[in-house]
Amino acid sequence: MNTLTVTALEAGYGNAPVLHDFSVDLPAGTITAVLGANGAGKSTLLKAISGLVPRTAGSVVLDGEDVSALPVEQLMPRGLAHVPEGGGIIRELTVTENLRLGGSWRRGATARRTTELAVAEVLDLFPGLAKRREALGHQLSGGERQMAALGRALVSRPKALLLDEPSLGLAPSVVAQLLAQLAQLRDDTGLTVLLVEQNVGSALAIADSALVVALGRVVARGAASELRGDEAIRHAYLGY
Amino acid sequence: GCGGTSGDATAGAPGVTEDTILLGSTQALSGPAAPYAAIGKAMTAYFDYLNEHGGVHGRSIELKIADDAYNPSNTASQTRKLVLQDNVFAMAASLGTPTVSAVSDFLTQNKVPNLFPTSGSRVWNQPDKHPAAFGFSPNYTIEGKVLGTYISEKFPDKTVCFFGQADDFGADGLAGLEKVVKVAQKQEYSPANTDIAPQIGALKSAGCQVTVSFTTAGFSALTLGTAARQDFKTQWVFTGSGFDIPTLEGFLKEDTIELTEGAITSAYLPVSTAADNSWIKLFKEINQDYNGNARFDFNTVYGMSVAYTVAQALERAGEDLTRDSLVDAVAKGGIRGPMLTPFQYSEDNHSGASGTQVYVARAGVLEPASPIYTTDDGDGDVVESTTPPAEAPQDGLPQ
Amino acid sequence: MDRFVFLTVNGVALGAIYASVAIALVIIFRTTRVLNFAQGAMAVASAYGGMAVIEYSGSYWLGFTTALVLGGALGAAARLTVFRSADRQGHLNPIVIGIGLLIVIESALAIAFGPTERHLSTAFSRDLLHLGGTALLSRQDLFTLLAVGVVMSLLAWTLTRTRIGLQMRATAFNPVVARLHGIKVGHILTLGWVIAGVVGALAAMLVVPTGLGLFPQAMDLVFVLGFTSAVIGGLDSLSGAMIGGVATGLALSYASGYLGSELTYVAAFVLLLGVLLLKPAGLFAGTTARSV
Amino acid sequence: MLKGSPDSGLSVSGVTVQFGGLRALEDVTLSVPPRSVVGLVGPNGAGKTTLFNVVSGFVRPSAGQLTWDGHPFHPKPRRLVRQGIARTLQDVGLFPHLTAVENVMLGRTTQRRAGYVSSLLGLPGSARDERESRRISTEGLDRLGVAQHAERQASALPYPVQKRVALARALVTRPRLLLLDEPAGGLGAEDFEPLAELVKSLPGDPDSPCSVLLVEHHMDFVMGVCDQVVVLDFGRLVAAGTPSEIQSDPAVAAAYLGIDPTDIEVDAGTAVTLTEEPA
Amino acid sequence: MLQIKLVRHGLLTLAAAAVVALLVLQSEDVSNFEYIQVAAYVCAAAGLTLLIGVNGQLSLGHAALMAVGAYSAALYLRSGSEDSLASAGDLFVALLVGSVTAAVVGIAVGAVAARLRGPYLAGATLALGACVVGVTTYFDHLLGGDQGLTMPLTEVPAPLSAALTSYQWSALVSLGTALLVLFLLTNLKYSPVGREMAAVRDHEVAAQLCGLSVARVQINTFVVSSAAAGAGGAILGVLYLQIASPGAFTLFLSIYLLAAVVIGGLGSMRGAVIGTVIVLYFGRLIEDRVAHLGLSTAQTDRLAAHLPLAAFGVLLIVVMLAVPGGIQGTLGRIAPRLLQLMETVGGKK
Ligand SMILES: Nc1ncnc2c1ncn2[C@@H]1O[C@H](COP(=O)(O)OP(=O)(O)OP(=O)(O)O)[C@@H](O)[C@H]1O
Ligand SMILES: Nc1ncnc2c1ncn2[C@@H]1O[C@H](COP(=O)(O)OP(=O)(O)OP(=O)(O)O)[C@@H](O)[C@H]1O
Ligand SMILES: [Mg+2]
Ligand SMILES: [Mg+2]
Repeated sequence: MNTLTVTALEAGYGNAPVLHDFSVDLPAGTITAVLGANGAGKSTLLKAISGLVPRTAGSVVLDGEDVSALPVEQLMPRGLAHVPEGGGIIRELTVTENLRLGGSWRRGATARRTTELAVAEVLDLFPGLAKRREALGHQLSGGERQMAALGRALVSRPKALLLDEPSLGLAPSVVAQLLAQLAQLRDDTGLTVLLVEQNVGSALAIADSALVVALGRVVARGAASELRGDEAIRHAYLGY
Repeated sequence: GCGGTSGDATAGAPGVTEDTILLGSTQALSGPAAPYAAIGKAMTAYFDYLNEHGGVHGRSIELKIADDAYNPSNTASQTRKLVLQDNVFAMAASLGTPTVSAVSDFLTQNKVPNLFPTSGSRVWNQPDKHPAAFGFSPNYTIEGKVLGTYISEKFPDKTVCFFGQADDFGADGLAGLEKVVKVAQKQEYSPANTDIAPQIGALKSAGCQVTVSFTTAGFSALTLGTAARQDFKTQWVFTGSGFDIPTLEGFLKEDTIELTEGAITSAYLPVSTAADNSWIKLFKEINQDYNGNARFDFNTVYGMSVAYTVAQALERAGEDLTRDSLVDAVAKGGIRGPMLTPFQYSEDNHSGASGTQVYVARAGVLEPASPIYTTDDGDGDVVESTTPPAEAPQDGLPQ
Repeated sequence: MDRFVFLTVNGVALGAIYASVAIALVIIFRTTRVLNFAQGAMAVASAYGGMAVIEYSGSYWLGFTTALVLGGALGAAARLTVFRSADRQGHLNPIVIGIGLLIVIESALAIAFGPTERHLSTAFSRDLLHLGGTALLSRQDLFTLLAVGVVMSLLAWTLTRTRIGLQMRATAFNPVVARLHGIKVGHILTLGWVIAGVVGALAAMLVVPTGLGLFPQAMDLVFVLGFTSAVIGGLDSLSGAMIGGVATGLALSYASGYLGSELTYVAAFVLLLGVLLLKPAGLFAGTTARSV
Repeated sequence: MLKGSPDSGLSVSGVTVQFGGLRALEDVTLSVPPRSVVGLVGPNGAGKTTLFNVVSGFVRPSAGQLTWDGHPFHPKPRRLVRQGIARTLQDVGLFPHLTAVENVMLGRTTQRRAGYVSSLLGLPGSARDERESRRISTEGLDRLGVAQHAERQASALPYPVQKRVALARALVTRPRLLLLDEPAGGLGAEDFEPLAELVKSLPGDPDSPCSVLLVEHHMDFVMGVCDQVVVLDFGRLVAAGTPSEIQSDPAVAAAYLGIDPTDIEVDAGTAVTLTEEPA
Repeated sequence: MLQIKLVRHGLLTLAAAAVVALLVLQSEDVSNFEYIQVAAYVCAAAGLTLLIGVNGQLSLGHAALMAVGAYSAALYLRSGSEDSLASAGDLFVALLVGSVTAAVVGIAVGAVAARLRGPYLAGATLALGACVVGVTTYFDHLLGGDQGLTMPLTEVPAPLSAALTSYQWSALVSLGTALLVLFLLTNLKYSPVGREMAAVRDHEVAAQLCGLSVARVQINTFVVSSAAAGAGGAILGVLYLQIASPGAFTLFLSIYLLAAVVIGGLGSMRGAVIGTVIVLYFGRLIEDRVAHLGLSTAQTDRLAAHLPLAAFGVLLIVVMLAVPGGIQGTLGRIAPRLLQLMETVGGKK
């Protein structure tokens, strides 16, 4: 079954459409990489799915439920987490508070405990972050911010995760670690990921399938391994 | 509406026609000084009464009130509008010292009579510089001298202190007081700061036995309340304009009688609680019939009194009304009205009335405690007034 | 010495009042990043409601409660009407909108209740209590200190220790990210306004009886001093607002007592400058932001 | 090469920086010789940007000295360009409401001759000054291939163009040392090549030769352009040498490249190899 | 480019001056008197526009700087012989004195302001604005306390006295000064100096890395802005109020100036003019409309007294909600579209 199904999506800013007839299926427990040049519309795709950019047509189905009409704030409780470009760490909150934010939508008696547990897990996952848990967001280095942002999304225990260039500004070791952990989460918990990356090689290494975007349209899609081997696509769209 | 009057110069003077006289006045209808708006209303009420009873020389008086919110910038523009656009004949009882000061040069330049600004300042008495401006109430220096005289007779050996607003109001009052008695301790307050506890505390520690307070009504109430709270017992002496019992009642409510008991004040007009006074009777009737039975307090008495006096000046100026004839009529002297003492108007004195009477508050009513005194704002003696106050005319119309 | 003690106590009692205004401003600022210039006017409007109920029913506490409820309602109403879109428009538009609202409210109050001062009673007696011979504070002063202290602690606890508090802070700093995390930003903002409205109304109920009484502009200058207090404390800090309020109260009391009443605002200004020159983001500012 | 002992470049010795309880840099010593490109690499939070902040005067070290042009150096951000050092920021740092060319013109602030008076009065002298500055700035944009965006507002430019405008702004100051903080961050692979060419050409530039200190996480970029590479980890300098020496240093591999089979999975290893594969 | 811009707005200023002269000569005394106020506010609003819009520093205390202008002009004029008229020369010097003194005060305020950001700056300047009354009362022997300092009237210079009424003369001087201020500030805004102000507003760190001293740029801007406010204050005091008194320079004046700047459209000198005119005239127009609703005075006088002000408040809110970018920005956005619309409509015909 698909965790996330996006069908015939059209979206843009003001009266400038960016995405055209965009469809993508995310089977449960898979990682799908979205590749493409700067300005191709990758970030816009994620924003349109989570509702940050208004959709003019098409539908988004999350875990069997049509969420196209729901406002942004109702998606995280339904299992969709979006880590925006740059991470969106709140500069004035501490690392721990930022992480707790990922669980602040939970209500009820066990909410607090569940969140604290998830926060602890994330700090285990990123030991670098654990050392800086009382630091404010603005004090963090670029890489620490990315880790905190990903960690915060994980605290919500999402079914589907939209990740926008998580490797931006990260050291190779961290990128490797991060992606490895993503793959691990997919395998262990069945997490479904839509991963936007400039870092084509790394992305394809962990992705199950991938699509290539140009000018707001899907120009190629397939299993990650196929795309990795496809010389023509590599030259035309991936720039190496 | 005043549409018909402007520019119609049949009678030779701006704002005057066969059957109307247009007067202008700037008042604080909005903003923090808006409580004084009652003065303008009382003036209008008196003119309505007058107009219904024949007006002045067959002309009815229209009073155009413009709101300046007690901001001199607005006074400047509103007064120009009244003079240049509406062509008012004269200005009557505009409110405030800083506000009217901002237009006195303009009015003089345009030869517009500036009758009776509502202010106890001495600045209106400058016949050389402002030949068409006349004060109304006794200035605060006169009041200070009278109160000082009373204190020196009644409480000869007590420590006398002073509490006043940190501007000319307080300074002029203190100047008058100091001409007569020695002041042991002086404290000032700024109207922008309602915490006067430090000042009252200082007066208390100075051991003040008699405290003269030149405060506006709100601050008089605050003074009494703060002193009571600090257990500061003194003989209070208040300036008349800040000690009108109905006004204080608005602030002090059920504590009014207790807190005001025994306090001394002075008055230059019949006090609003003097039920038997002929003027008060007249004004109460007018208040009932023409002013929607508004709260009958100092402002009401003041407004009607000044309106009466303006009407009297117009009456005396005669049938052929011009600005010069109005100024001459006032400067000639002889105008009286409800004022307890005569005005001092002459060619070279444009200050208003010259004296006041001392009162004591007893059970929420002001009772006379001295003869009527007069003096000047210089070094002249404080003497008993020789002319008794005028009675209100039977018909309430200016003589 | 006696005078010093007297002025100090007087300053603290005054300061508690400025602190309550400061807290109201800080709450809105912390949750919406809006400086609400209509805060004072809204508080006065609530106090008028309270006064009307006290006059009608004769019960102070009924009126007091009414004022607080009204304050909350006005806060919600302001946020849901004129300030609705203001969240998204930088910090200047809301200031102008606040000024417009201030003018409208004050005029409306003058129309409804007249421009003259109205009497507003206090919860407790304002007569000074004698403690070992010297009279320092009244029951009402104690009530003020207690009320402001309780409100401050309650709010501080809510903001730092609860889920809603975290949501409020996240919303203030980054509404988009907050929405992504399932926070109903609109509701949170409204909640901030409601709380500020209630605290503002409390401030008005405490401050008005100490002044000339209730009139439409009764809180104008108190607002300026409350704002000063909030800035001294650091606009993001509730305890800062409290300390800032007391510091302002003391500065005013000393200036008025030792130098002259006309210098009170100058004293507030000098205090503010002094603090800001040493700590440009207020006494309780967090660590200075990393800029690069 | 104006004054001092011209060929001594920048050197940093024994620099330590403390933020509260966190030691961001500890006894770091390195130098940037003239006409060289030095790469500064290390894991996130290692202190690379902090070191830049020390060199550009935003952070005062608690210990250590700097020398520049053979003189002891106490940097202040606003004096930097006058002393021949330019810096780009990790987050681009353009003036969003100004146009691209205005952004670059601000790089020439220190050459402005027109003062307040002539600016107030709009005197012709100031207009001439302005024309000259605009010409130079447009050339600067052209050198980076973005002259066609000159009149667009900076905030509306695509990210790669913004990065180039920022670089142009740094270059028009005619620096002798350029500090580049993640110049390739966020750029697609297609933009790497021209950027690398540019950076490589700077030390040999005939009219204003300029050495470069750069922080970058894209290892292929770093290896391609740098003469020397310095590795920081937890604020400490752990290795320095030529790119090939660094790549073969096992400590570096563990600390930075993440090739440590014991705690990272096979997939991750592949990821790293892949990043290194092209170029 | 730049030169064209400079020449263009030099010409524009001349054209505006001609229009203004015609307007003044055509107008009644009352209108001319109001132009003086408009001119005074425009000067201050233009200065505030530079400060807020171009440099990004907020001031809620510009009325205090206007007060400095008014008082210093008053002190200068009163230093001459007491009762005589002030000559045209004295008048110009007084305006200059007002402007320069305010600029000097602006150095001190600006030095403090340069350390503060956003709401902290707002708080500090608001508190500054609240000091005017205190300072004038405390130094009442010098500044006349609550009543202020009256000023000598100014005379129309002899060669013009036959042709101009004193109001026309005052309006010409005031509006001329305002145009000069607008001209100078516009020059500054489009000069390298103006660009540096904008750079500091947009990104302080990057500005430093371009070799700018953020504090110095901010202080300089504050000084220029104060000088403009001082000129406005001097005009208001000398030519409009003919008195310098604290009641005219309240917090509300500062706030009205801010409203004018924001309503007009931040950062645009034309916006400052439009905003001022709206705040002054449109506000008054509504007030007059409301005042003429024919509310009977007896029962509804409270309504009649306060409705105009309420209407003004509503105006501020409505303008801000309808055109959040300010009028000038909206005109800028609408005008090309209107043109386009007209073209397409024309094309179809
Ligand atoms: N807020 C915005 N307003 C208007 N247009 C925008 C906005 N954000 C992005 N765009 C435009 O939408 C298009 C797609 O942008 P998007 O950010 O989705 O690209 P991307 O593929 O994520 O690129 P990058 O790799 O640089 O992040 C671009 O042409 C961009 O200019
Ligand atoms: N102003 C500051 N206050 C507190 N901590 C700081 C500050 N600046 C940096 N740090 C801390 O110092 C450490 C080094 O930060 P720095 O930004 O130099 O790292 P970096 O090497 O540039 O990392 P990245 O590659 O992720 O950008 C980090 O842990 C960061 O949180
Ligand atoms: Mg993107
Ligand atoms: Mg960094």
